[in-house]
Amino acid sequence: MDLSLLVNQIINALTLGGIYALIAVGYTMVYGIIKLINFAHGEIYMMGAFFGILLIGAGMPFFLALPTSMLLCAALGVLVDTVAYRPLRRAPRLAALITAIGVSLFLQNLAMLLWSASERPFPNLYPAYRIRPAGADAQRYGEELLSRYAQELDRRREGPPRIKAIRRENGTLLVEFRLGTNSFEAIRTLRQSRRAVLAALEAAHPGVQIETQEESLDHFFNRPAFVLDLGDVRPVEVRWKVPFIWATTILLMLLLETLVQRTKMGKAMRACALDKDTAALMGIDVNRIIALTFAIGSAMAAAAGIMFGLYRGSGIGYRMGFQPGVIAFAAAVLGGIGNVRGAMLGGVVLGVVQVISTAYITDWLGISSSYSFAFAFGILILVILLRPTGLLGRPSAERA
Amino acid sequence: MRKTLRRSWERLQRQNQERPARWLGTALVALFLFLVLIGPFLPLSPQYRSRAADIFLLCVIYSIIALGLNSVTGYTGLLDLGIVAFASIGAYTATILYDRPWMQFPGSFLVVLLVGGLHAALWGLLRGAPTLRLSGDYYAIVTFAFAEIVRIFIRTEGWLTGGGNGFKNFPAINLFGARLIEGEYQGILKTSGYWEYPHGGVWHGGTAGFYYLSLVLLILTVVVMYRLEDSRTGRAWFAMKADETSAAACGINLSAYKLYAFAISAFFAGVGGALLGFKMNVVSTNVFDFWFSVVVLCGVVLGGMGSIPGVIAGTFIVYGLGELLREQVRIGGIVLQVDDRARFLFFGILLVLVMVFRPQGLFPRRPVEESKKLAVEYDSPLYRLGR
Amino acid sequence: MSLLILSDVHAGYGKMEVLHGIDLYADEGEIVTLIGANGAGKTTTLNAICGLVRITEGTVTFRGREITNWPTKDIVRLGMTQVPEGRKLFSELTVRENLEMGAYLRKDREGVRRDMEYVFELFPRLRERAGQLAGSLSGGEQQMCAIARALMARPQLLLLDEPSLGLAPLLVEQIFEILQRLNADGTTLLLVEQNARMALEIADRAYVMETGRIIMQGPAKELIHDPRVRSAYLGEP
Amino acid sequence: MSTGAVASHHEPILIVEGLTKRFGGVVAVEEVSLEVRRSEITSLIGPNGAGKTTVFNVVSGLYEKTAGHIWYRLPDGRQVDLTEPVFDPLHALIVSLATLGIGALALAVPRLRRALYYRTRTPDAIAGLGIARTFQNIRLFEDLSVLDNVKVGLHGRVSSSPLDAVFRSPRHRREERDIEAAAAEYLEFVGLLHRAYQEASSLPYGEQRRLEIARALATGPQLLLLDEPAAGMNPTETNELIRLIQKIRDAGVTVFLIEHDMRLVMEISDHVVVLDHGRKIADGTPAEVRQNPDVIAAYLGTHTEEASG
Repeated sequence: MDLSLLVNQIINALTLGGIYALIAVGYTMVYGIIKLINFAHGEIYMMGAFFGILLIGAGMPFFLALPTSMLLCAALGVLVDTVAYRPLRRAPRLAALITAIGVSLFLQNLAMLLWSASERPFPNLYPAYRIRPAGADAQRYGEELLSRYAQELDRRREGPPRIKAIRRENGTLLVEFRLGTNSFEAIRTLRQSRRAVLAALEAAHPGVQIETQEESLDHFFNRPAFVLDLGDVRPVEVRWKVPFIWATTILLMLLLETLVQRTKMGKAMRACALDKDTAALMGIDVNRIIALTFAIGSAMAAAAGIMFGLYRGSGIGYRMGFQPGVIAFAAAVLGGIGNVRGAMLGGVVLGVVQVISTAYITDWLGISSSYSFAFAFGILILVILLRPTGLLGRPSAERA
Repeated sequence: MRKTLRRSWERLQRQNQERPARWLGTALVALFLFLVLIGPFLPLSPQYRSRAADIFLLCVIYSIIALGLNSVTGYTGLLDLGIVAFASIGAYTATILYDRPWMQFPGSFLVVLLVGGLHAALWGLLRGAPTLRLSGDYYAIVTFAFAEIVRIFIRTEGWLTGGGNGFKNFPAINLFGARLIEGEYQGILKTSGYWEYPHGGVWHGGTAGFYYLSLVLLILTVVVMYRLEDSRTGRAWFAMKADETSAAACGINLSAYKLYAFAISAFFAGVGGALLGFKMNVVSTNVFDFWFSVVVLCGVVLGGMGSIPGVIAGTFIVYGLGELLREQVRIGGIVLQVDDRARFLFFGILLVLVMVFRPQGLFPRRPVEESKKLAVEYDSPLYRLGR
Repeated sequence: MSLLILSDVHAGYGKMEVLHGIDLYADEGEIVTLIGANGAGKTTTLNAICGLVRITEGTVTFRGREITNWPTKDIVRLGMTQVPEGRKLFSELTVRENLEMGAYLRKDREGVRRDMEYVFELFPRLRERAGQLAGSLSGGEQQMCAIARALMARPQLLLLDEPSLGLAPLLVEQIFEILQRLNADGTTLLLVEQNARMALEIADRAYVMETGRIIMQGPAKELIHDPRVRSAYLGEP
Repeated sequence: MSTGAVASHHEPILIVEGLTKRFGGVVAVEEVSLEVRRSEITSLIGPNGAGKTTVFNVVSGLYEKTAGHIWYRLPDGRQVDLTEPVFDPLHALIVSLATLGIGALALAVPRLRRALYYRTRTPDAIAGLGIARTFQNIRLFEDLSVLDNVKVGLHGRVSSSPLDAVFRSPRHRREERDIEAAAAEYLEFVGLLHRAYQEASSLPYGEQRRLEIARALATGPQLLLLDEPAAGMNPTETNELIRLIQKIRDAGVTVFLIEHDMRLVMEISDHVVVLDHGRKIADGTPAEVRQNPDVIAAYLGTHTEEASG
């Protein structure tokens, strides 16, 4: 077995698991408090990813876009609850579930109408290019080439792909575009400038042998954070975004855990989940607590959506919420639905199961790797049949 | 004593039958039935006529599937989110079988439909057996997960099912010598062949023969469903839906009656799925996906769960509306057309609105049965107090 | 003016009317008890007062304001709270958290801390168990916790639904002593009890309910000697 | 009481022996033994939470016992233990299906067969043995008609299958006729015939109680369990109910009831059993029970000091 592959898969699994866990938390909280499988939750996750890329595309820095998108999704979650679910609080559970499917359909297709049916890449977080002279006369005319290049770009500074900064750095030119610039436009601008610069240089010094190389620079997230040298065939390179995603996920989970366990609001939430009438007798505004639950769950899902986009770098589309949504729900059930810690655990477990089954189990069984999702569903069915209370759920001693 | 009982009983039945006639409703129903009956021959221009025929045919086929779904979701109250599993099992079984050389005998088409239905019913039982104790949400999730597993299987096992692209180009459908659907295949057209109207015009993707066969099957389904409803079985289902505990206390074997419902539901969904496959001349997981289940469910819920006319009306509304939304609308020089996938947007809004404002559906089941004229003989052998 | 006044209250669940016109009042500083058979509508009366059951006709007035069908949280804010039948503790929250929930609407941290001390003094057992899940308490401790939780809202009027239910006689006695002490400290009590004798002994006035109606009322000391009450509710022939 | 000449008529039909039921760690019923005798009215009383309904739920198959036996005398004179597991063919079929046929192999091995395919009788099986019940909080099929509610009660006494229904076989038609007639007769018995075609939920409270009794009678019971039949009734309705219960008893159905209304209990019971905290504390005629100091202390109400002293 290839050890470096295995390590890669484990890193992959844990990252994916963290994302599932973030989504699963929303399912489990909503289920815990109003006993509704919020089918639209996967769509909130999708919306979160879209809000994220749109905000970044509009020039908002990543670290501002993340919380803003979370806030927007929180508002969306509350809106969905108020409009679609609140009128059905006392209605049969089936009615609410069907409504949730309706909301899911609605959001999915709204996203498609608003943002087209094709998948989008995650925006380039650091649209910067390093320009280096090359060719036989690079030594002699390099400096001149770069100055002309800088002038040319400066002239285009106000044009559509807005240039943020042009800097000379030991023999190269560093061009930074404004955040959100799509790389196609940036490269086109660079190419046009190069053509002009080379033409001018050729006119000034006939017969000059010079070229330029434009190299796209990576955002810090895409640079290797550390390299695991396993003494095996090839070392495993871990990019910064992986520890970032892990840290953010853990931070959000800790925040949530503190909120639910320590604050008055969290206690009120747990009280409502246990007994709404009695909670009302304490003076708790039950509807507001439910709205708050939706808000928190939706914000978590939005964070998950952005993390997913960051991790994959692509795949933001109106259908992206469906499968992670289902797997995250499975994770919530696996952990014991209604149990926040269970959802975290379940998410990680299912992430691992999915990646490992894709990589190894299907191979070992001699079946196609497309069965890896079937494994997740199979586990969901088994858990429901054998231990509906989940891994961390407590069997309740009910008395009729 | 018996005589007074008989008199009061008969008076009661008479009273119950004296309902005010509702002319408008009756007229609308009659008009609807008439339109369905002349489905392929609506008096429209040739281009719209075949389009309308197509929509009617789809609605008729989907109604069969919806009635199948209704026998679980409407009668026993268990939410089934995976009816697509049975429709696709039926469709694949029937089309794979029909391709076999030894399946070429008169009436073989009916045989493959039946086998498709039975195969689906078998899986209905297999899925149902372990889930008998589940209720509500958990049952719904299992049905959903099962359907996804079926879909993944179909997509993966290409040697059997054609994989992601599915099957195309089935042989001509030949029923006792009558050709129901031509086998010719025109370019990338999803529909099979074409059918020339006797008086000019062409219908791509259907024939009058196929339409009436489907209609007859729908009518059979309706008859079966009505007969089941009005029987010991139907009462058991409605009782379970209302209250499982007291249904059991009345001597109803919950497991047995759930299994009946699962098998019946899967059977009709399988037959409908098979018809649908032949109609479109293609079976693939692009057609049989999760949203297939959702839209069928949408029709059932919209019409009114548990009500046979409601389910059919709901299905016609949902699919009719869905197909109409595909049409271009010209107002002056502007061409309006709803994006194909965006039709689901309307389904979403529709589902939410119906659930919020009319949770029982548009045409809910009337709770109190019409009295039947049974020649009641008193001193029934079942009337006994004490042993 | 009386603290709480119900006039001609009709209420019920769905289509079923349970209360057919209840007239009742409680003055400041009183212990008023409501006795009657099971299913007479005592719990429904309390829930109707608290806004948990819809009132279809009639009015409830509390501290001079009409609170008919107000949202429960607003009624609680006005200074009334209920110890529900069967305790209804938040079983997966600790005892301390349950008490904090009782003080949910209060903003004065210092006052809440003082009141927490006060209830721990009233029920020393709860101090020992403050960190335990409420579901793990014994029946008597649960009842104490439920009362303590209600007290944390610092109510003017406390509604108690069957506080003696399922408790051993000794514990019942303790609970009733505490109720009297609370009353002495200034809380008005409306007490629903099956244990009619104990209720009548500590109450100032009493109402007797039967099938959704008040059939008798008067000072508790008089009712306790009423032959009808004695035969129907005190188990004397 | 049950000795000598009247024994055959007043023989015990139900003997509960050392019944214990725990939920998790909570003991709901502990070591309860009691007898219900044929053609009598036996009442089970006690404070809330004493475990009365739990006893009913175990007898009617809703709960599994923790320990003890419930002996029941069938109409043919055989005696069976209701709590003992029996072979369940449908369950065997389901397990076989669910395990893709592998489970069927276990049928061949007696020990495995016992472990896998023997189950405690389900409520419907117990109803089939002639024990019917009503519920504390009325549980009608609310959106079915009154007549259909009673027809559902007759379910277990006919046998046509879904196929019979689809093909309208002679058996189906004969049975439907019989069911209709019998349902009408049961409705007449409880005085609800005039309501036959109304929605069950539209009936007034007292009539809903009676409809529930009619539905239970329709299952053809020899033992009828009534769980707080008078709860929420006004005195007039209670009086009618007393007459109805006596009429049922006189028709030969044994009645076992839970009730809080002491007037009803004392007026119609032949025998009263008192539970408190899951234990039986007294047993006897109404007059005996009324005098019992433990009962007065635990339930009928008196000062605690007097009771403990």
